[in-house]
Amino acid sequence: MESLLIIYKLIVWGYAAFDYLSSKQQTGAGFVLVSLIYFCLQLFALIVRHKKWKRGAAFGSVVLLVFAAVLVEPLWALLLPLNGYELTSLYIHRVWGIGGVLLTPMIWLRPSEAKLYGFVALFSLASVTAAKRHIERLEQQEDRLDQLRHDLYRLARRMSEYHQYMKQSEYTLQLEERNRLSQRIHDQIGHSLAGALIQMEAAKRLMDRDCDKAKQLLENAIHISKEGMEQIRMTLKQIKPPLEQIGLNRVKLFIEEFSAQHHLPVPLVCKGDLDVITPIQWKVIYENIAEALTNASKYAEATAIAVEIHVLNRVIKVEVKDNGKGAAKIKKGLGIIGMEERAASVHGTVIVDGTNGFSVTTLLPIHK
Amino acid sequence: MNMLEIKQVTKKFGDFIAVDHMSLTVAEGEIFGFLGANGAGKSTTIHMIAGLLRPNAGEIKILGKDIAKHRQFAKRHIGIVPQEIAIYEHLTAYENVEFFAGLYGLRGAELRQRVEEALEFVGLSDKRKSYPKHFSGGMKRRLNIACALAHRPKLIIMDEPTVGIDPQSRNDILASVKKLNEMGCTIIYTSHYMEEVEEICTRIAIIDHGKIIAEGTKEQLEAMITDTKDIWLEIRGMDRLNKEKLQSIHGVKAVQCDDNMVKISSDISVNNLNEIVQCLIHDGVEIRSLEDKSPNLETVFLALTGRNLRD
Amino acid sequence: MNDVIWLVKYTLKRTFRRKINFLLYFGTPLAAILLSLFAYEGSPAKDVRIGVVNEDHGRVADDAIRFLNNIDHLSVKSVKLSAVDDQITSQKVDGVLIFPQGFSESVQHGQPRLIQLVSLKGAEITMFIKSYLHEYIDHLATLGRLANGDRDLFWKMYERYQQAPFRLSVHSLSDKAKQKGVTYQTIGYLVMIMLMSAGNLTEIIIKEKEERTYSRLLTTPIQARTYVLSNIVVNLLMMAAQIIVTIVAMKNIFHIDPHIPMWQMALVLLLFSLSAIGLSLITVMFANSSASAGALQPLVTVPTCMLAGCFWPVELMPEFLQKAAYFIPQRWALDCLVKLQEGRSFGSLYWHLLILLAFALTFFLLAVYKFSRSQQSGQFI
Amino acid sequence: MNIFRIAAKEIKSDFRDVRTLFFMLLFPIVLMFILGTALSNAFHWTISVGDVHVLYNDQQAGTLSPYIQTMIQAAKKAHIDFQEASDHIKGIKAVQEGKADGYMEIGPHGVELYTNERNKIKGSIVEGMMAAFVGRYQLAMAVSEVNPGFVPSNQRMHDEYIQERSLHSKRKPGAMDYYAVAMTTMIALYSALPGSALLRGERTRKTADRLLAAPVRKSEIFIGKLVGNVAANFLCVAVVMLFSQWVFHADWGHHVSLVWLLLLTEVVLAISFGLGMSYMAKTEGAARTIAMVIIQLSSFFGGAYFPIDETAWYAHLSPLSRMNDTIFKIVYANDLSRVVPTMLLNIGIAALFLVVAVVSVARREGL
Repeated sequence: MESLLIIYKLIVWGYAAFDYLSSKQQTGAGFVLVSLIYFCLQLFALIVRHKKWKRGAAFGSVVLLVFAAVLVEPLWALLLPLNGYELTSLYIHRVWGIGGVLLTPMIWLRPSEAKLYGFVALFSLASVTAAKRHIERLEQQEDRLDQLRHDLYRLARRMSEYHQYMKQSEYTLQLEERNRLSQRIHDQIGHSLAGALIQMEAAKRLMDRDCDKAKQLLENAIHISKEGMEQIRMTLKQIKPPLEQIGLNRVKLFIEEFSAQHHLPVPLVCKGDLDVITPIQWKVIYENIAEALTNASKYAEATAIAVEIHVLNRVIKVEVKDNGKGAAKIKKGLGIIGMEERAASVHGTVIVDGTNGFSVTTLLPIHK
Repeated sequence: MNMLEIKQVTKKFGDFIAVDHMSLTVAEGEIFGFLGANGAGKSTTIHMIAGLLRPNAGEIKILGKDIAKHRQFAKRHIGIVPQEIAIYEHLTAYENVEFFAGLYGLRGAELRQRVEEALEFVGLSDKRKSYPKHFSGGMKRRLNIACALAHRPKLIIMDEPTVGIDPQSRNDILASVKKLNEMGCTIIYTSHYMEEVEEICTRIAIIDHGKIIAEGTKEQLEAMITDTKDIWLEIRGMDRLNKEKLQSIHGVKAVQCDDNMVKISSDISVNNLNEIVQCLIHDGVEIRSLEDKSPNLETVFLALTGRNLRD
Repeated sequence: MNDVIWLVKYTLKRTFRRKINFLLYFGTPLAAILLSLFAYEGSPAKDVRIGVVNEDHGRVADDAIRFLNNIDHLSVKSVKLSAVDDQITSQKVDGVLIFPQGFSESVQHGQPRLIQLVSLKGAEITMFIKSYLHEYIDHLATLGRLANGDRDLFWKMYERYQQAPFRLSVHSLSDKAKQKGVTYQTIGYLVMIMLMSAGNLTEIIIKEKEERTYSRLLTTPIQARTYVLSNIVVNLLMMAAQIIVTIVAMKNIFHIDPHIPMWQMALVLLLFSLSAIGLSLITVMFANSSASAGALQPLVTVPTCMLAGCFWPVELMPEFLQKAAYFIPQRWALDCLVKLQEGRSFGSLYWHLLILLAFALTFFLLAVYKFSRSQQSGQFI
Repeated sequence: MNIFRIAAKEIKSDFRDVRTLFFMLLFPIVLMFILGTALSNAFHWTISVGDVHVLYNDQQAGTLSPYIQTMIQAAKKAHIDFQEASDHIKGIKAVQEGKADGYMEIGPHGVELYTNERNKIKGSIVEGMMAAFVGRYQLAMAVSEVNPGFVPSNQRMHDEYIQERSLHSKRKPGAMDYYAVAMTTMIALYSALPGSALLRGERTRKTADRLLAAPVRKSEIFIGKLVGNVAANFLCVAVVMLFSQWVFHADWGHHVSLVWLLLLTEVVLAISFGLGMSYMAKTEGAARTIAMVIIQLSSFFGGAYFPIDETAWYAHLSPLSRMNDTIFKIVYANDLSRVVPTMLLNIGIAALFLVVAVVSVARREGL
């Protein structure tokens, strides 16, 4: 509707402007200024939301057009019907009424002008009214659609709320369950220990009087304790003392020396079953660690270097990692190539990474 | 015959070594996954296989022929799905596929049919006349794939085909990769999404800093770092649990019970989950939940390199 | 308000981080001055070039040619008879005079042989050559008739005639209209540069939108309105700077006297800059991508500047277009300056100033309208 | 065959790019229309004169006055308007400010004429007129000195001394004709912009990999893209040209096919230039900027916006002035001598840039 009216107005204005351009009239100031003010008023009416301002702009336009038609260029009157429609439709609702008002200016016009004006007025009246009706219907449908959309949205939201609620309760249940679990473990171990204690206490008292009974009680206590032990065993991991080995000792020795020499903390961590490492692999590991540490002390500006020997299932991972400046792009020096060659001799690879500190990882396969 | 053989291939960009003496073999009919972090050298390797880059050293063979000598032969049998979407925005979906297929020497009715097939395959048949700029990310990705399919390559190389798209499209793409494989295509698939690679690839190479640090099936890779997998079961009816019977199941190494949680450790190379579950059900044990705590490729990568796949 | 200042600072910093932008925004106005100086050096007024074919080689003919040659701004060159037509049609010369054989002799007898004047049809320029050459030969013919065949008498009178004490001396005066012309031309170019700059600066809005930094900005407590306002402020600052650079450079470096007080010129241009910003805002609001804005911008700027007379005086154009030009704000700014140069007082030009303001207001309202519409539908901001 | 495919794709996508169409079609046509109509008055090849205003100050009062009055009367017919000036300073100022075309002071020993150094033509009209006037007086003096009995008759001899011949001859380009040619050649030069993105565009779009992965030779890609782009841009140029011919009725002469050929070589030149630039400059933006600046300068000095004095030193720097000159020679002088040299020069320079591009492409992996 809005764009339709704009286009109507533009066409009529364009007609007037073209007529003015082809006329012999000399100064353009008047026409241009009126055009600009007219545009401003129209745009203003489109932009503002308040009814009062819209009405003011519509009124202003009509006044401007009347003045312009009288003083500057009679063709401005052609825009009157459209703007007049806007203005009068605010006050008069009957189409005939509006039409009557729109056609009144014909009285003051010369016959030839009146004809054109009347034509434009009737045309605008008919087309704008039709368009308005059409749009009203469209708006009604739009409203209904909006209502439906709103309902849909509401239902969807309620659904998601339920979903949220379900998740929440699930989690709460989990927490409760865990709580109960730990409580029970505690209760059970405590209970079995307490049970064993009581039984043993009783056995001690009975020892002299009823040896058999005491024995039975003790048997019970032993059984309860055994079960308890089993439970505890299940939860606690067995810690096996590290196996002292030649290879490892040599690495340890070197690291200690290195650490003392460079005043750097060099922690060594070993994980997994070191027994599977063959002597030849130990040699490669030792040399690569030595090389990597030397490199790190030379270039890294690190404050700590960590060495890790990790025996995985099929792979031994040896990592020397510092917390220094690292290197975005790694240039392969002789040192790295040497490490790679050593690793390759036992079918392993070396990964050098400089993104977060500098790390040299040697991966050696385990052949079982 | 091996689809692809790479021997001691090295590619340097100035001082930077992108691919470092890489060797690998892909057999016909495999879905071979390249798994590695960004910048690990996956794309460079792929570009060398596709003939976009020339290796500084080493040899690449497609179907037994050295691509340095039989360039056109190799290209004809490869379809590449580049990492970035490489389509012309001013050509319609149909025209994009048609253009690229035409470059592989397809003509006339055959060309039209193949283009239709390719579009059908990625589910863009009804969009054939639309321009890609109106497409969603997933549709663009699918078109990107279609452009590599119409000439029916034997080897399809997909370089991160699922970057930045919604889960639905991603599943579609993974499904179509499997389907392509069933139709007889060998596929090289790179990704830094561990789950994707795990899901579809028959064999996987983990690449880091231009080197293959591990290669094999998913199980083989996992076996590298450990030989046991743990299954955690939450059950009801602990008293009915028969520990001995469980332990006698092939592969089971240990069974630990605790209140209503059971942890069963077993040999990683043995798939005995069914048996375990059957055993439990047979004894009238009710399984409340089951959690598979076995290693995955992510943990493998982490264990081997000390870094995460995605930082 | 603080937000506006912050955004202005940030936009300026970003713009001038690229040093080339200094050149773009402040180098071009200087280039415009150079260009207009250059345009006023050479092109419009040329010497009239006359070719001469002298088949006579007599004294009278030679003197006649010398007579022509002595006239200022008339360059005479000799031409071969065979090349006459070609020289004219290829516009190497504006006309050719052919002195026939025996011309000098015939003059002595008072019956000069016909000189041929060859020119392009409808070439006005040859008319005046014809008129005073006619006059000159008429004088000689008169001498010839008076001498009535007496050679000595003829030559005696001829000598006297050629060396008469009553002489015409011509002084060429330096041109002062040129400075006004250069000023007009410079301002014409400046107006276009301002429009282009405004276009570039406003395009930032659309670029930021495409780069998604815009939506990020709007997640901060900055309003869309504030953002656009800051862009307008940047535009205004930049244009004020351009105006000042141009005027100062014109006056102090190139020593061109615009014949208008500086502040008046600056004020008119500043008023126009509002329209320029409005216009660029509209193009940006209507274009949906930076690519189409980039294509639309010159398509709006260049033709309107041409019509408005930024590159040549509007008087050259057909009347219809001259009148149409009044629908372009550039025209009013330039017209205002011309009127000021002609000596009209600033106060008497309120009509121009009013229209410039009205243009700016219309453009801004149109931009706001488009802005509010796209905001409603969630398209733009 | 692959070349053809790639070329066809180029043409297709170029014509779907709104920006290309905007720039390559609408822009020149709009400019053509505006320049052609706006400057239609100003575009007489012959210099128009118009009314001449002269100020005079008769200081010797007497003997010469009747002569002066006759002259003024006669001059009126030739649209030369004399007005008496009050004093020397005002007269000179009027001339300096261009308000009068000449100011003269008539004294006992001659006429002092002041003209404006820039207003050459009107100045010389006044000067010529005064020279004739002074000549008449000199004549009278000369005659009276030698033979006081003779009185040079004041009445004009009706004899004609000058015979005029007009060359109907060759047609003159009107404003629209001029700008039709100038804009068409200018827009052909703008093909350098798509040229600068020709191969780089494939790289930024990542389709370069795809093209190279296909069993197509680099040379095929290169030639295909070049041919396609030349064709697409030439098509644009052709549309502009035909539009000017059919809608604006611009004159393109009788050797239209030669003009087409010339334009084709120019498009080749422009695209090769852009292509070469894209390999010489570091970034795509830089290549574009350089190309743009050179196009603008060439347009300006090549007479795209207003005719350039062909004697000026800068006139021959622009490829456009050469093109325009050659085309005008064809259309208005039937002179075809410049066609082959111009074409060869275009192709030659294009070849230079192409060599740069080919060498760069051959040396790098990828496009």
